[in-house]
Amino acid sequence: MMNNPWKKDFPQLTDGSVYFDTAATSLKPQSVIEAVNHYYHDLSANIHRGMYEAAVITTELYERTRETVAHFINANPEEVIYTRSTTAGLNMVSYIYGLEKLNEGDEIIVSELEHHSSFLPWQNVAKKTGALIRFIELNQEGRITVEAFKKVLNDKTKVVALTYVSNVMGYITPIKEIIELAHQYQAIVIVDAAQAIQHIKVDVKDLDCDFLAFSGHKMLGPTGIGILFGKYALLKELDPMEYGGDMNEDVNKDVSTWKEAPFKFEAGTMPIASVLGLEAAIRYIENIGIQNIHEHVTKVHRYALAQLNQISGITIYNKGSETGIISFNIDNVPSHDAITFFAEKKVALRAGQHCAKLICDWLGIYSCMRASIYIYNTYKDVDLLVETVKQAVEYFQELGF
Amino acid sequence: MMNNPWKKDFPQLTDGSVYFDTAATSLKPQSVIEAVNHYYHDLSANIHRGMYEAAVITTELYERTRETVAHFINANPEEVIYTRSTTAGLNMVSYIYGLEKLNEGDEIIVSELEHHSSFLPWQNVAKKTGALIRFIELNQEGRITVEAFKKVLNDKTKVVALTYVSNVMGYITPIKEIIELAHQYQAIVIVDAAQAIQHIKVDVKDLDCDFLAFSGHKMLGPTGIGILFGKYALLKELDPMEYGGDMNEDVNKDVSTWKEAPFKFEAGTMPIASVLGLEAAIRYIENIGIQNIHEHVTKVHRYALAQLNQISGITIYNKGSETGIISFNIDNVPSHDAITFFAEKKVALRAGQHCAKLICDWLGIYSCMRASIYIYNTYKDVDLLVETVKQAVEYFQELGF
Amino acid sequence: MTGLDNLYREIIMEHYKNPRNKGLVENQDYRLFRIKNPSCGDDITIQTLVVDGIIKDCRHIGHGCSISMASASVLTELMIGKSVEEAEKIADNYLNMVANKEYDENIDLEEAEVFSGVRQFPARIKCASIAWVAFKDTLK
Amino acid sequence: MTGLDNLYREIIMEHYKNPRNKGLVENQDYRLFRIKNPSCGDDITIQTLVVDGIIKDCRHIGHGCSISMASASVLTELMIGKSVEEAEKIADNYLNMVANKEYDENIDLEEAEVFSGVRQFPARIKCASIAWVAFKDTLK
Ligand SMILES: Cc1ncc(COP(=O)(O)O)c(C=O)c1O
Ligand SMILES: Cc1ncc(COP(=O)(O)O)c(C=O)c1O
Repeated sequence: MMNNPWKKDFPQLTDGSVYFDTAATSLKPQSVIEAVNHYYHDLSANIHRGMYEAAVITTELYERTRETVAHFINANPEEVIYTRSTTAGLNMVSYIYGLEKLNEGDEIIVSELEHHSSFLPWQNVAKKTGALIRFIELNQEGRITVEAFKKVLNDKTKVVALTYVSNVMGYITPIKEIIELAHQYQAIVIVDAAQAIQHIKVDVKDLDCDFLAFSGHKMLGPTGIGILFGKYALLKELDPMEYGGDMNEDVNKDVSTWKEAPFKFEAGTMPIASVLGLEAAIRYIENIGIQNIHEHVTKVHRYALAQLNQISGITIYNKGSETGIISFNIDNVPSHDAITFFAEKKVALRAGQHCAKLICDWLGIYSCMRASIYIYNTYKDVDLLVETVKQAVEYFQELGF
Repeated sequence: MMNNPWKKDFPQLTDGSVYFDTAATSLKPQSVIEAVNHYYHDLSANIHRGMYEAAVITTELYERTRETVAHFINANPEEVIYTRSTTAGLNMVSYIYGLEKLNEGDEIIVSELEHHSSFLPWQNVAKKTGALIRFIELNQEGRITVEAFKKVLNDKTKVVALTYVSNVMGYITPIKEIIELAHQYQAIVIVDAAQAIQHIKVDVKDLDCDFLAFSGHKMLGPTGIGILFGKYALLKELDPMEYGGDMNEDVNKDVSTWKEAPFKFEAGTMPIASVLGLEAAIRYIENIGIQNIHEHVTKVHRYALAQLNQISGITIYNKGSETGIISFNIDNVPSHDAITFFAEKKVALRAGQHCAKLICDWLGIYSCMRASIYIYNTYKDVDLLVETVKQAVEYFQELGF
Repeated sequence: MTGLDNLYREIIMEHYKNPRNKGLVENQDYRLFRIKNPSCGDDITIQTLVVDGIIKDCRHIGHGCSISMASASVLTELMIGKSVEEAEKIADNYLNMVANKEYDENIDLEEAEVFSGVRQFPARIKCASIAWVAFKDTLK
Repeated sequence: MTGLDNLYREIIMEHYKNPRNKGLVENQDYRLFRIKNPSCGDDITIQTLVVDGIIKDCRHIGHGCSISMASASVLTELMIGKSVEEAEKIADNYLNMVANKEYDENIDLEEAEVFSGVRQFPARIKCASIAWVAFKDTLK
């Protein structure tokens, strides 16, 4: 632990600052930077349509990445759709499935733990179709439980849209049991895995989820690339959302036809450089092993919690967090006042509602600070965090907050 | 001309191959590669939400790029929406405007010169709303003319979706006159500028277009980023397409509200690295001057055409091309046979339908080859192209094609 | 920590703890404008009564960080009694000052001057601006 | 240009210029499958008549590059008279060969062997495969 073996791979960490904002976006290892660079510097060709060498190589890398992603989440390659981000993927499901299949009176189950990107697309579907949104009652700790899920599940349930890991509380949803129950009612389940994919093994076959989305930039990969997994039987049947180059089979003035999934869902030129960078990110994670990542994060998290628990004058909202996320406030200090103190000390945290206002409402707070831990974080980072928390408490108390 | 002053800025051009496929995707100058690299290597922070230094700098660069783009096309920054690509931008218009505003019997004017990304979204709107698609009759040369446009324009016209420059023919559409006429009928005009932005001055105020879309990757910039310009009065009134993080003002269990344009159209984490790279691309183009680019391309194009015109056994479809695009076939040789010959000689061309099947239908061909010229191309490149065309004609004739 | 001390000046803390003109009144003659900043949870409403081109009353309500709350309080106190024209000039000048843009030092910002420390904290400019932007909208 | 000569072998050109079993028949007993490859403009339909597990007839129509056209012609000639089981084995083996994957050299690909040159042209694998993939679908 003294010598974090991974920290050196992250060139961003050179100015003595410590980074506790992985839940917003992760740092990138050198290998990811180089994969992106390789595309721009050496290839710079479009895919699927070229015959010259750079185009052929690029196409191969692009489709190989699809296989790498599929292997990583235990899907088939034709179930892997490239998107801009988690947000784009979840919206796509709300369009290709939600707006097409739902009707007045149907029910959509969500939770107050949802990120806005998992909740708002379904609020839109509800508004447009007349379907009803139902919230799973969170338990005292703020968790989604199977018991509470059962209470809202019924014959009218058509869609269940839930986060796998909450980006504020860090809890792991018992999603596998929920999916099994939902399927008994012929409801489909859409899993927001944006905060799960970098922390725990995500196995879509084992979960049996219908759709699952995540982003590259939170899992050591580039911005501008996300993955939407969809069960092939669903993808096969559903219409595309976007229309354009490369996704069609035949275009005519009157009617046109589409390629097979996943290609019919990828219109126009996709974020090629970011796709290639995503492969490097997955390779990096696989080389370490997701279990080892989880263990490291858990250790550092425990170490942090043990010390933060000792500090009076702060409130921690998620002591049971399972993925290295710590959400807290300094008592009586608005989070945006507090965060400036941390920024001055070069401790990168995030303050605000974290695009998850419903859980802030549930907690009865306007906003909070969040420290999120990942592989490049060390005990020493935590010591700095803890020390800064202490100083901040003192500073703001003296100011009279 | 002997010493192309820009070629050295493109690190892809080192193995002696010549690149004539800019219309598919352009090469990237070192400054663009470095801007992307700078984000990943030194910043790697998310925008709009962070208080620490990297987050603040990234947010500044991200919003500064919006101003750079706005200045480049003479728009206001709040009229500049970041998208994944031209395709994503054009689809967005078809959703936020087309599907919302059009009704049975309304008419949509397009042309057979459209790229699939400019045509298919409107075919979808027509199918879903009962609106009618009308094609401008192309003139003998395959051009859109104001006269022909007038013949399909009428009181029922609600939307005009046209390409500014055709990616197969290279013609410049008389779009300004068309927009003026369309506005007399209260129709809105959506301009596909994917092949215009890198060749001619695009001035949205002068054109008075309602929407205009283009991609970074065809204008020396990164993949995964596009721009959708929309007139502010329209953007203000229209609903978002995608819902999620960062685009909302207030989220509640029952109803939510959105930020002002353009932010309400940018849901979740956007392709930050590519945005930053796009700014470098625009700077690079502005430094050279779009007029100088156009002159260079025109010179090289004329030089190429003069020689290609001498070769018997090939057919050129667009001798009047104005933007350095040459589409041709070797007589009796399917383009995919021919293209392999060029690939072997390290001459990067493209063969196929170029995502524009309607113009192939119009030309009465299944497919063709396309050479597209840009600033890094030289007379010497052309000599190699011409020589290879000659050899190919001979080779395939000998084979008995 | 000199930077931070520049931000959290005594006057600011005093206004934060004892906000002036807080709470709205029910009166149709007042013009009202509300701004939310969802990423930080700021939510501020400004209410202004203008009679014969003079700001007779200015009130605020909301929640947010100390900078946004204090700047709302300072704003209301400063604006009452000013002409609309003067008020707009002052508001523009203040907004330029906190955004680290050029501003006219001859225009007296009175107590609002204490927010000049915000310039060193680009991420907090919004906090110091939100009430003032809302105020300007009440004058439109 | 030795590579290209490996691709454009005499037999291939011969089939391209004189395609066998070209044109469809109107007969409901035939199974038909069509594949389009829009990026290159290939469009191939294969029609197969199976009686008692034996391929009695196999036909093709379409347009595309010489490799796709010739491979369709070679396919039909090779498959007529084969059992469905044999035919599937041969087709899988052929598809593996052109894709530069492992394949069983003991299975006789007959004239189709000439398409082995495609392996050096990854971008042309699809051209050589399209008819054979369509054929396999007619057997399903
Ligand atoms: C004229 C035209 N429109 C639209 C597009 C689509 O652009 P993109 O693939 O970047 O979405 C292209 C390029 O493929 C084009 O040439
Ligand atoms: C749980 C969760 N879901 C969805 C998202 C949205 O991801 P993105 O912004 O990459 O689209 C995030 C991150 O912001 C998240 O934490």
